[in-house]
Amino acid sequence: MLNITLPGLTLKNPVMPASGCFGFGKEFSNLYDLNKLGAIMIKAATPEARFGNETPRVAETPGGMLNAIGLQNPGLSGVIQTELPRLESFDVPIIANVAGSSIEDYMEVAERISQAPNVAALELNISCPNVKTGGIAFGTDPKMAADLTEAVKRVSSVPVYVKLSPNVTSISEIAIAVEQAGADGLTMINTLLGMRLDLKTGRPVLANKTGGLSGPAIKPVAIRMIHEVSRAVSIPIIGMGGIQSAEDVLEFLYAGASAVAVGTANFVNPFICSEIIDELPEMLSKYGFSHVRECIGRSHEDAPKPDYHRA
Amino acid sequence: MLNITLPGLTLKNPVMPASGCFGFGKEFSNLYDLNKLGAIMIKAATPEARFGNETPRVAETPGGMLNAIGLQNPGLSGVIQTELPRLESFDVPIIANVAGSSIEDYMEVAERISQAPNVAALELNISCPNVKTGGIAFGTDPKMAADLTEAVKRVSSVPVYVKLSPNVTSISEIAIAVEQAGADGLTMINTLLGMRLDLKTGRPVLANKTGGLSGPAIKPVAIRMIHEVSRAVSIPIIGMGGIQSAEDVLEFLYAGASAVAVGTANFVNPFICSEIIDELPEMLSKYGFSHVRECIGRSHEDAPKPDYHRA
Amino acid sequence: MIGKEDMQIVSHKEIAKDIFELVLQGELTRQMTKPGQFVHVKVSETFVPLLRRPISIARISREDRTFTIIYRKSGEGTALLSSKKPGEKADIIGPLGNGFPIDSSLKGKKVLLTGGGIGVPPLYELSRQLKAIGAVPVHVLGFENIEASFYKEEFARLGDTYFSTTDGSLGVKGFVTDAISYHEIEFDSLYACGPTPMLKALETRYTEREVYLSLEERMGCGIGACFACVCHIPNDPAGYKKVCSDGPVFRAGEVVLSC
Amino acid sequence: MIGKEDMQIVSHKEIAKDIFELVLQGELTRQMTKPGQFVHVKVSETFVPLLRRPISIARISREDRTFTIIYRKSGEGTALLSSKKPGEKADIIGPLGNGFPIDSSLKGKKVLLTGGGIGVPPLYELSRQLKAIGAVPVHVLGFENIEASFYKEEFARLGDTYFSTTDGSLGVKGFVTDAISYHEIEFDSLYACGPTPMLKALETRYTEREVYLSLEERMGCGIGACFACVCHIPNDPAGYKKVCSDGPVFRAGEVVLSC
Ligand SMILES: Cc1cc2nc3c(=O)[nH]c(=O)nc-3n(C[C@H](O)[C@H](O)[C@H](O)COP(=O)(O)OP(=O)(O)OC[C@H]3O[C@@H](n4cnc5c(N)ncnc54)[C@H](O)[C@@H]3O)c2cc1C
Ligand SMILES: Cc1cc2nc3c(=O)[nH]c(=O)nc-3n(C[C@H](O)[C@H](O)[C@H](O)COP(=O)(O)OP(=O)(O)OC[C@H]3O[C@@H](n4cnc5c(N)ncnc54)[C@H](O)[C@@H]3O)c2cc1C
Ligand SMILES: Cc1cc2nc3c(=O)[nH]c(=O)nc-3n(C[C@H](O)[C@H](O)[C@H](O)COP(=O)(O)O)c2cc1C
Ligand SMILES: Cc1cc2nc3c(=O)[nH]c(=O)nc-3n(C[C@H](O)[C@H](O)[C@H](O)COP(=O)(O)O)c2cc1C
Ligand code: FES
Ligand code: FES
Repeated sequence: MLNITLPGLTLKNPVMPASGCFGFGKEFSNLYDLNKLGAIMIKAATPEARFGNETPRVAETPGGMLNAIGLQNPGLSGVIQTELPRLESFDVPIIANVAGSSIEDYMEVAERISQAPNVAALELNISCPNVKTGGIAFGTDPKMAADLTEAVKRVSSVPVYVKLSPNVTSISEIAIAVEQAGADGLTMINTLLGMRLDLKTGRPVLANKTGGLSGPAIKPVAIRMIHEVSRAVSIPIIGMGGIQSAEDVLEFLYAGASAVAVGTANFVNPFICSEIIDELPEMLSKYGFSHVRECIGRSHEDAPKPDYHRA
Repeated sequence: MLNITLPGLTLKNPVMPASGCFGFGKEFSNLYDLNKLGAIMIKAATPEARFGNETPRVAETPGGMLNAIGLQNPGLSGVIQTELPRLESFDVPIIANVAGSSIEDYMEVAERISQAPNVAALELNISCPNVKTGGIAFGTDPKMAADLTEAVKRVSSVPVYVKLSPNVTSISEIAIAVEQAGADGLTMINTLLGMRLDLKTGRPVLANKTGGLSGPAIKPVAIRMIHEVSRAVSIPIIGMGGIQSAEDVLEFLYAGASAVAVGTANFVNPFICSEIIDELPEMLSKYGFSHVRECIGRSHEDAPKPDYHRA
Repeated sequence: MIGKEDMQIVSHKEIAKDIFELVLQGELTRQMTKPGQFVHVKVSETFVPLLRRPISIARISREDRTFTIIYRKSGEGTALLSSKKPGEKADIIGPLGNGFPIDSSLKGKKVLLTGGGIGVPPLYELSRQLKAIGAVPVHVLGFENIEASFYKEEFARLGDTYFSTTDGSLGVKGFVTDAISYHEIEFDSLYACGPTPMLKALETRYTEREVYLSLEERMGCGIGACFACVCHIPNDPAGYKKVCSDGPVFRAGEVVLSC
Repeated sequence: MIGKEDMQIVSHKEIAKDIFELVLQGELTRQMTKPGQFVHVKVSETFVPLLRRPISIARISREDRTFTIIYRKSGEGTALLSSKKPGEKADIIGPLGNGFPIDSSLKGKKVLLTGGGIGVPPLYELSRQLKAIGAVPVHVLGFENIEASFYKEEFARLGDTYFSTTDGSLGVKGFVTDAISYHEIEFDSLYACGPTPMLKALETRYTEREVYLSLEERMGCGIGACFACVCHIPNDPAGYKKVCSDGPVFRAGEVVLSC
């Protein structure tokens, strides 16, 4: 009652860890059997290895947290040679998060990483708020987002999902632009731009000054954006933003997501994805569903369901 | 050590209730002496009386709440004839929140209400997410925001503050546009657009479907926007978004606000403004300040302080 | 006068399935007068959940400065509240709203008090006060089932008391209206509190009598400032009443019952 | 193996000004071996505050499946933790990180354990284990003042123990380095935990000896997944170590001490 099929992805269940919140799976593989997961969204890869921003990189906020990791990663070669092979022992589709400072960067990473045997789809990170170049810049301009999507689609061997930024006036506008540019799906939302100041020094707590806000605090923003975008486009959405429980998963599916990703909650409870997957069947029954598919988009009374939902 | 002077406003202290979270003061006048307040931002007035949206109009979210009141108010005449006179017995400047569906609406309200004897400034509400026409539409387009500001400035007898929406790609762009159009100050932030779904019905909890997210959850977003905008413009900012304590006030001042407004917290603790004002002097001393002015903009090490701060 | 106080929890117990009786002590009790008023309870020390919870005052004891609330543990907030222990404090705002009207004209009159589920608690103080001024309270109380019923003897001590339950496990099977018909209860005026469909049924049925209804609506502030809890009034599109400060008790017909 | 468990609070008391000793019981204790490891503590049942708090393991007692943490009540999280009572549960993840290296080569060697403030707790289990293998622990403990000092006798029972305080109210006035100089302490290797400036001073001073330092950094996950807690390593711009999973204990020079 949990399986979902999306472009490039045959998911045992609709729950996967969100990019940047699960590393490359290594640490969690010591805690539970990763075969349980619907998929794994691995940490962003850039062409070159990056240290990222200076510390402090995280700060707590009411019901949420700020992070400014800054795309620290071992670089494309490191990911392909070390991280991805380690995940081959699991029967779980990998969604590779692709980042960079220029269209060429994205194309380079997308072309090579999409050829890795266990990479089933790409997630174009055009919404990272924590880097000076690239990242969010691509995600806030429909034209740039579309151009990038098109360029990456040309070189990718697997379906391409575009990760949308919530820091925009009209998220539907960006969603439509990337759909038209050939995106196979959307993932949303990335973090909201935020800041916290230290009362003693007066200065920002994060070395990077601003950071990305995630966690329960942003859930209502995510729900409304997914609700809106799922009406505006007909490609599927993987939803995220503050998910902490099986009930939250249900709310995201109702809003119009076809699957979900769990981010920050992995830090609070490293077993959370596994626990949510265990709880899903009973919770679905409790609310009268015999399959997760039935929940998708239920908040839109009159919305025609996109094709892949009818399958 | 608490007084602050801003265009049109001589404030005993930098703390005032935010619009829509204090009605027209009547209920609170039974609880404590309103003369304590720095100012009062009254509920939005539109030309005609409005019922607003259907109920449910509020829903809780993690660390925040959604509201979709929909600008319920007794109309311009009602406000001028009944509500404002009742506030005349207090020695507190009133900031009148001006709303409408068209430029003409705003101009009509602004012109008449700015002539009320106790109205010291206007707050142009171009950011209400809960009405179908007007409201947020004016707040997400720099050109429309500027035109509206200019039109209102022409007819207003008092300084005009423009209330900015956080639901935009670049809040500085809007801020700069309204500054150039003659705004005397900014108030920010209004609520973030959000949604909550009912697990049993699958439908939105709010009758209006979407609502405005306020409360502690949005504080980091408010801080980063004020931090950014206070560098981009040289008119003063009245900051708001999740303030619950004297410490929060300090954080907003550090970010670059010259005064603050407390919204949602009035619902949780109707005495909150009074309590915060009582706590301010000791808290300022604790952090080594002898006047609130010294806190303003401290998060910007190298930022030249705007003129009015030097006064 | 509305006040805010960290009140002492004197006792706190589960008196029926998921139904808790909480007795609080403090100065605020002195302000409590009319039955049907409510308090706004902060259920946690943090801002999760953020808002207070409105709960009716079920009994006022001015002598020992205590008052009682009775609530059903349903969602997150009431679950948190139910974990509080005697000796701890609870942050209370109150008394809020306007209660049921009571005056000497009711002396000797037969007053029917009808409540459904968690609408029952405020009727208890109401009945006590009615009895005190010489009115004759009669109670018809509706519950889900016998396990969820409470204060049966307490009400019986104040006047005739009848029951209805959805499953027939106590009293008449059906709604309070069924119990009123079944027992052919006569009365001069009617005071009711409970789910809106119940209030609506009563309003439609007893148009000839004096009927007062206590409403529920989702609240923000509880004091009349946020406009979360408004109801329409008949024949005036922009007109409204606020359940928290104009109500929660309204004369039948005063507000449109759909909210 | 890292595990997660709702552990039983066996005892919880304030042992110095704002310093709490918390003893927890449960299966997780069986996984705890090396001194210098830490646990990640959930301080509230809600998501405020959201993140866990890293606290060092101060004593492991495998016989009765208990372990002890000692923490200073400083911010919101530790304040909430301090209100938990014996009999209640605490949600713990652990053991985390790599502790201080201990092996038989230390037998008969003089090992100086130096801690500042809340860097002192992990040294207690470390000292116990060193003594158990026949090493000779010597302690130099720095505190703000005598009121904030703790476990003085406990350490003294394990070996020579010296103190420094900022105000001179206990031991040498100044820092731990002042106390080491004043007492002319000789040692073969040095294990330290405390504020970064202290660690830096020790690292600079004792370049000839074997020195291990336990670092603190703000954490997200505590298990190596979020990259919140990274430090630079010398001579490799993109290189890094994670304090939570590669540390918190590093050999002097292994990481750049500015984080
Ligand atoms: C004037 C008034 C008097 C009341 N008296 C009582 C009483 O004596 N005993 C009792 O058990 N209950 C009473 N209620 C209902 C009680 O307020 C709700 O059951 C309670 O708020 C539910 O909170 P929760 O956190 O458990 O539920 P949640 O579902 O987690 O609450 C979510 C939000 O919805 C609101 N909400 C949920 N249910 C209701 C409801 N039925 N009415 C209004 N708001 C609701 C909550 O206040 C909260 O803001 C009264 C309500 C009102 C308006
Ligand atoms: C490996 C390790 C071991 C530790 N062992 C101990 C111990 O045994 N005893 C003890 O009292 N303290 C110890 N600390 C420090 C302890 O984690 C902080 O004092 C605590 O997190 C403060 O939380 P708070 O909610 O009281 O403060 P807040 O200021 O409210 O915390 C806000 C945020 O900052 C983080 N933070 C604040 N101070 C520190 C700090 N010094 N180091 C890391 N993060 C911090 C918190 O975890 C939280 O995320 C250790 C820290 C680390 C990294
Ligand atoms: C510490 C941290 C690191 C993140 N790194 C990435 C990243 O590398 N790429 C990316 O697309 N999103 C990244 N994100 C965003 C998350 O994938 C997710 O979109 C966001 O956190 C909202 O979900 P949540 O509230 O469940 O955490 C990161 C989030 C956090 C908290
Ligand atoms: C119930 C409610 C009603 C509001 N009504 C108005 C309004 O009429 N005009 C306006 O400009 N802002 C209105 N706001 C926005 C607040 O003034 C404030 O900008 C926002 O809530 C953020 O501050 P807070 O987090 O302290 O509540 C309203 C907010 C709430 C919660
Ligand atoms: S609850 Fe705020 S006006 Fe009634
Ligand atoms: S705290 Fe997450 S990697 Fe160290």
